[in-house]
Amino acid sequence: MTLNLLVAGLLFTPLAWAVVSLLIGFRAGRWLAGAGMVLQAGVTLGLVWTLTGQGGFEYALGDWQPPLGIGLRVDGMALTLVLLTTLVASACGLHAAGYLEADRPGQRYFWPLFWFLWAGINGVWLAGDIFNIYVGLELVTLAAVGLVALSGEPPALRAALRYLFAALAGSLAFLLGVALLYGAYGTLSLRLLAEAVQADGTGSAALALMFAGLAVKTALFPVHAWLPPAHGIAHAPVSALLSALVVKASAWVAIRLWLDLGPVLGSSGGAFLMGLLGTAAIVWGSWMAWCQTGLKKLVAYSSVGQVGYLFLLFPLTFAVSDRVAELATQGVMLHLISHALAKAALFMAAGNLIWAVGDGRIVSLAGAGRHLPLSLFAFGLAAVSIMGLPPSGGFTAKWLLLQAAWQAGQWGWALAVLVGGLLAALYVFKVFAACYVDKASGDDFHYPPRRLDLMPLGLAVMALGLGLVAGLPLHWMGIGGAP
Amino acid sequence: MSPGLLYALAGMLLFVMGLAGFALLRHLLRRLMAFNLVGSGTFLVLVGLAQRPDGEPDPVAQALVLTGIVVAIAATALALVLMRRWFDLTGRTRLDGEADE
Amino acid sequence: MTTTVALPLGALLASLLASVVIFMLPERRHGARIAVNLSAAALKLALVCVMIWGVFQGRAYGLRFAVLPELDFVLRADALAMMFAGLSSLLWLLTTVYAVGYLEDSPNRSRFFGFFSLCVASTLGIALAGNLFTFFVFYEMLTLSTYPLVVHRGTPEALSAGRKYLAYTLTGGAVLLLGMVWLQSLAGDLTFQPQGHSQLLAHQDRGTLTAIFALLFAGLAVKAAVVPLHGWLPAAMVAPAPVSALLHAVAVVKAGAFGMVRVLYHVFGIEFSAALGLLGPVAGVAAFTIIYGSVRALVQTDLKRRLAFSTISQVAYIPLGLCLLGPVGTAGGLVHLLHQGLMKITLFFCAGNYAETIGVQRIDALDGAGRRMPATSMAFTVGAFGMMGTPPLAGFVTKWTLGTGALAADMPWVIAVLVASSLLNAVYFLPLVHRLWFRELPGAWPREHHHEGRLETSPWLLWPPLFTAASILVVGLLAAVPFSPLSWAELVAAREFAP
Amino acid sequence: MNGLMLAAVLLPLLSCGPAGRNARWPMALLVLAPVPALVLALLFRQGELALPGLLLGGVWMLDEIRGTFLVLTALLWLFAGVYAAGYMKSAGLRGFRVFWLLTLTGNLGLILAADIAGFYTFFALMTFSAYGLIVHARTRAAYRAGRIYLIMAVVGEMLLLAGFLLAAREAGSLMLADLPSALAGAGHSALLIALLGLGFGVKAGLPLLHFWLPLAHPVAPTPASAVLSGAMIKAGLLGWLLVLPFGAAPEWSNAMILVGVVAALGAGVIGVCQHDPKTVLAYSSISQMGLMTLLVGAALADTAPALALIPVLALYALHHGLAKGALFLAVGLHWPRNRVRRALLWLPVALPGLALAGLPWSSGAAAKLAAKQALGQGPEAGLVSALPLLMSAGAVATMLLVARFVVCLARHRDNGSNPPGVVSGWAVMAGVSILLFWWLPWPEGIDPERAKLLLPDGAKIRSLSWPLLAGLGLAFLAVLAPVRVPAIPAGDAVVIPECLVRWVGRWSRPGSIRLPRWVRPDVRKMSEQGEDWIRAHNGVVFLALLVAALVLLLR
Repeated sequence: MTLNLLVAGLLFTPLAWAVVSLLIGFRAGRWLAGAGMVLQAGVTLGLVWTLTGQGGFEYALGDWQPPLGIGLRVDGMALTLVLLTTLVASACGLHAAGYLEADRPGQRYFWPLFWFLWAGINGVWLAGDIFNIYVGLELVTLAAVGLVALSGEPPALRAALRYLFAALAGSLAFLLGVALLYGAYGTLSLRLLAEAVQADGTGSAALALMFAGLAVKTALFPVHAWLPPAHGIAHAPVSALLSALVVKASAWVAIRLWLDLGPVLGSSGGAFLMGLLGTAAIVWGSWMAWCQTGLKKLVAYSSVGQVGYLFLLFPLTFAVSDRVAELATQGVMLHLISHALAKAALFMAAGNLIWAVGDGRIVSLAGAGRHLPLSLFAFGLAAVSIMGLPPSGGFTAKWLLLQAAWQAGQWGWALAVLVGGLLAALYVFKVFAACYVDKASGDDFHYPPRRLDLMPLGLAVMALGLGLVAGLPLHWMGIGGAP
Repeated sequence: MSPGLLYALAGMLLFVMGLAGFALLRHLLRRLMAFNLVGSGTFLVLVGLAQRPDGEPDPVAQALVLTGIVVAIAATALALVLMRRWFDLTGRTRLDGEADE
Repeated sequence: MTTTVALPLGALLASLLASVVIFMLPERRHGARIAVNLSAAALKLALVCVMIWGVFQGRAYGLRFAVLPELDFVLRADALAMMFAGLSSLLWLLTTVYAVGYLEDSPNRSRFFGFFSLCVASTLGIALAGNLFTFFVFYEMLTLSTYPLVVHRGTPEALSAGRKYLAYTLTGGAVLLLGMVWLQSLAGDLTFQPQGHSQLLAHQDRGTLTAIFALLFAGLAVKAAVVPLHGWLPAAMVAPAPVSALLHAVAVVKAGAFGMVRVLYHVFGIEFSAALGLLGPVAGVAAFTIIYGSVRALVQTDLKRRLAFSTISQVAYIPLGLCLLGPVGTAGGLVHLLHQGLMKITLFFCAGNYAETIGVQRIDALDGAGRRMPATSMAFTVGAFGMMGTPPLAGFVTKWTLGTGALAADMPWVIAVLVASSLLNAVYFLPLVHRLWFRELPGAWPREHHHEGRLETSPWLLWPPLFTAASILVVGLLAAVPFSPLSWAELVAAREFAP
Repeated sequence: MNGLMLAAVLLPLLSCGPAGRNARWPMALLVLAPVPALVLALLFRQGELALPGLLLGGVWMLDEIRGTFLVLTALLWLFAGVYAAGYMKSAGLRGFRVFWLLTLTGNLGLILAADIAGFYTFFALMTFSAYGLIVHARTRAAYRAGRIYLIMAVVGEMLLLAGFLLAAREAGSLMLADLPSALAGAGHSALLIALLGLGFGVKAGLPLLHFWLPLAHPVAPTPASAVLSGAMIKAGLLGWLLVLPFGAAPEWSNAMILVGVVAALGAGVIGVCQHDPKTVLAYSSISQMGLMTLLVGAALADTAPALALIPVLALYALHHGLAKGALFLAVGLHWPRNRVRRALLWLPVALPGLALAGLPWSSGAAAKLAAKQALGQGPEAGLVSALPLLMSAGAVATMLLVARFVVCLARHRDNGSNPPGVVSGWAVMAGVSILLFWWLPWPEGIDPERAKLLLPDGAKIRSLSWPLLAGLGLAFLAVLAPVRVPAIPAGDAVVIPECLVRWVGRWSRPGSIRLPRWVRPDVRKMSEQGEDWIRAHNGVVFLALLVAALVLLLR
């Protein structure tokens, strides 16, 4: 009974909040959001408590058994991500409550879309079958597109439309893959599929379609072009939400599919291709980030680069020893988490900085270092994790990935990881250098409200400290699913 | 060749056509139509492949397609809203042209 | 919490928390900031002194916890760590005093002192780190906290120097990380221990070990400014004088050198390193650096740049000493870690005084400065003669010990390097001293600040160099007494060669 | 005793303390500072003081040789100090005093130090502080002399450092006393002897290491020149006496003798071509040091003469130091306007010079006779057998130099009255050199010979006098038949490296040649264009990815 309440609370109350807040507008929505976040936090903690007590389990929603019902897979990994979502989404929501101007016309859609997004993401983490993953992803996509278009200005609309088209193409490719798998094996459950699949053409084709689709949604190079405009144009807390969570949702689906089906359906060529694209993403994304003149665009391109690391999982878990696979999985998951925390902090801090100097260009930051705003501090702490320097979570993730690459003898990926860190430093310090430029004239610096600084600061500190307590999330993630 | 397979192949064809249109077309509405074509193709594949040996239709497949259609409609609607606003504000029917921002 | 854990942690937190508090303080609260800074520095020095005493008596301090299943965060205070920690704490106090005077009435002091404390916290962390991972954590923290200090002035040169600094050090860090990962995958997490882990490493492939060492060394060499990885150091001269002083004396370059000690002695074990044939190439590189740095220093016209190249040359004595297989050479290398710190910080303090008080930065503008600023010039002279290895100053003790060590290790060519370097040192330092004392001021000073009182400049600026100059003399003169740097270095070195 | 030893070194050091810039009274410290050392040297001949905490473990000691050198040094500095107190103008007085006292500290300390580190420390202190004395005048010539002095000095220091390091390793000890045996038996004793020999040779003014002497002496204030030439260069000799393996390095003997001959005669030739009396005296010092080098060479060959020669060398140093000091101090005198008194003054001025040339009944005669006597004790082999003759040739050269000095001084002198300090300083110095020399404590080895050396027999007087007369004759010839003196610049061969350096400097100046700027592609713009292309063709890119994934996964 408690479990029912917990799961329902996690997945369905956000939908309820979405509908209600559509009716009451932005201002009142804040209060509702606050209440909702408390509830989500409680439910999440309850589930984590349950998990650590009794281990992972499968859960049939409303007691409708699969295949017609919706089966949830509640295991350590999924719940860790749920916890992450609760953290990051709450921070973004709180930030948005202060950051967004309530009187803009499109703003009343923010809370509904926010809650839809949250529900969708939780759905993706917990979904036990591939069709519900599809539904969850679609929900996330549509909400995210709506959030990007929130301001209703032409650039935002263009970015949103690009995003929508790209995401739809990806969704449909994914759906076709689902269809092929269902046609071939007659089941949608990931667990059953993992047992049923054989190395045949249909399965591999399905996997290829799904990966291609997920690659678009994750903005893997070279199908990343939709992301920077979308994340760059959206409001800062929205960008934070999108970069931290939305992109991760599809990436995580790819990871999960690969871990479950890859050993049978995968090929070293495919794994290599994914790794290669990941590397290319790291290099190209970081490089393009450095080329940017707008602060948020820079952070957005940084996301393109950072998701590249996630795809190093493919070569590092295919046809290698269990030890290496474990290390690589841990590394990638840790990277996913620390990047989510750090990138959300980065976007929110960037938003605050833009608020403070009144301009989104990097050169406008000149002199910001003198005022020593907390936002800059938060930006710096988060950047440490993005660059993968110790003691951040990003570093520990890198450490694990490097260990994996080294022990697998695949040194090239290790090199990619290291070079990626250096390239990240390139664009991060571009921002800091700009802050240190001494501006002789005109000091119109508006300190953002303190509470807006708290959210990025909190997340950044978490990202930074994650490296030292990495054992804990890794332990949680190790808690398996149903026996 | 069973009818199911035929459907599936037809669906695949639609999928590829739609995708080609998606890649080649620039007009927003046409791209949306191409997307719908891709969607329809996918649904055809789904129902076509999911035939039970006894010839009975598979209820799961039906349910999936139904859900899929709902999602597709929602997406189409969102796309239309955005396009219309885009057209209202800029008077243009395509996205490319001047650079972003 | 027992003192075992509390002391190292407290020393680390003293500067870490000071930095946080300083960041929080509003810019205009100068008095409070100075109070926080000085009390934290004094507290830290006291804690480190207590630890030094404890370590001398054979007590062990430290803590350890697991970050990952096979990766520990280890803090450990051994004799070597205390050497570096002592230097860092002492010089932090002095440099803080100096910086207070130097940055009087300049903007952004909150930022400056915050990062300054952070930088020192990293240095202490490096000293206390008990394994490569922990070392790396603080090593990178040092890189990050130093950058804001280098670009502090915000001028285009400062920014470009900062870029260069990062390009070098971050790449070095990446290379170091690669070496660490490789080593870890080969042998697991290696805690630093006297005489290294040679038994563990002995059955590994020699080529692999050599490659790992090359990576580790290259990564550390960037910070230690070993030629050809030294490019950032002269550029970083644009930083304010206290920063340069700290950078050159204790923080960055020493971190690299200290890391080399750890890798050579406490990871590989010096005798095993010798068996692997690592010492010859390292000594060669160090020797080349010594000469090259000196030659480059010759042609510099800017005082701080000349000092920077001199640092490149001088720091390389440390790896050179480390490669002289035997307790004497090791002691020579280790003692230079301290001696060079004292000497170089004196020189930079003085260079800062000239720039701040009479606006002189170029060497040819120093004529007659000895008359205007006799105390500063006296300190500078002591530092310069120390660098040349003139007895009875600290530099002589180093050179003598190194030379003796080289002969004990049967590497007499090192003597030639020492002599050539001293010669070059003389060639680029003596003209400076000459200008200070024996030339007349041709006109007015470029930018003269008059200070109230009888002293030639602000007392904040004057006392630190005088103190360090005096200590250069004292550590040289009293090299043979217990607790002198030399005795301590000999103590450390003796443990590395115990049978 | 110990207290006296400490005071001998510390009093000069502590006297450097601050005082008004141009205050006159602290000049009294110059006189006071060497007094404890003098008392120590006159009262004691044995003693040891251990200072274990100092440097690498310090030991100071006093013995026969050190005692003699200490007498010389203390006396010379004392009366030169008296002289300086009167002589120095008020400008830059404080600087002069500080450098004077530091140099003095170094000079006294190095005599007392028995450990390598201590010796080297004081040696360096003396070397570098003397720079301040040399460039005191702040003229171009002073700067040039200072520069060359410093270069030579640093080269010397480095040779010494290397030599000491290697020797200490061989000896396994940090005491100077252990070095000679180590040098004798060492594997690369040749290298060690070369390093230490040349290192001290810079101070002692060996040929080609001597450049600094004729440049530095004329520009330094007169009392400084006196101590430089009288006491400081003896530090080089003392170094040799302390570290070289006497009697155990015959292979070095001939080389050393040859070098000594070149110095003794070559300096004479170059010296007579000079015009400044102080430069002439500087060359005379080189020549005299050459003679001492000669004796050192002889002592290296065999043990028997070595034992006899070492005290003789100390005596020689004592004589030369005192005489040369008196000569230098005389240069700074103002001459009386009265012709008769002027003529009378020539006697005490010239007498120390004649003593250098070996005038019978003078200190020089004592030193030369003692040397010849000691040489007679050894087997006469190689160049050693030619030594008496070579020494006589050296005496001729010395006589010529003295004559040249007198001529130059006569040309340069100016008339006027002298401050009391100058007169008394010079007068006592000359008195000590001429008379008191016989009552000073001599090294034990030749102490009993005093009477014999003071009153030599006829043959010895003849052997002493003929070079003297020959030199005088030559000098008269030169005056009568006015030959043009060839123009040899002071510092002779140093002009060659100087020209070389100037020439290299001119050509190696940072050129104005700049490489043409390469046309760099605008990578950033190209990246942006690439990104735009990807964005515009996102469908195609997606298809390509899809196909690639399909192909690779389907194998």
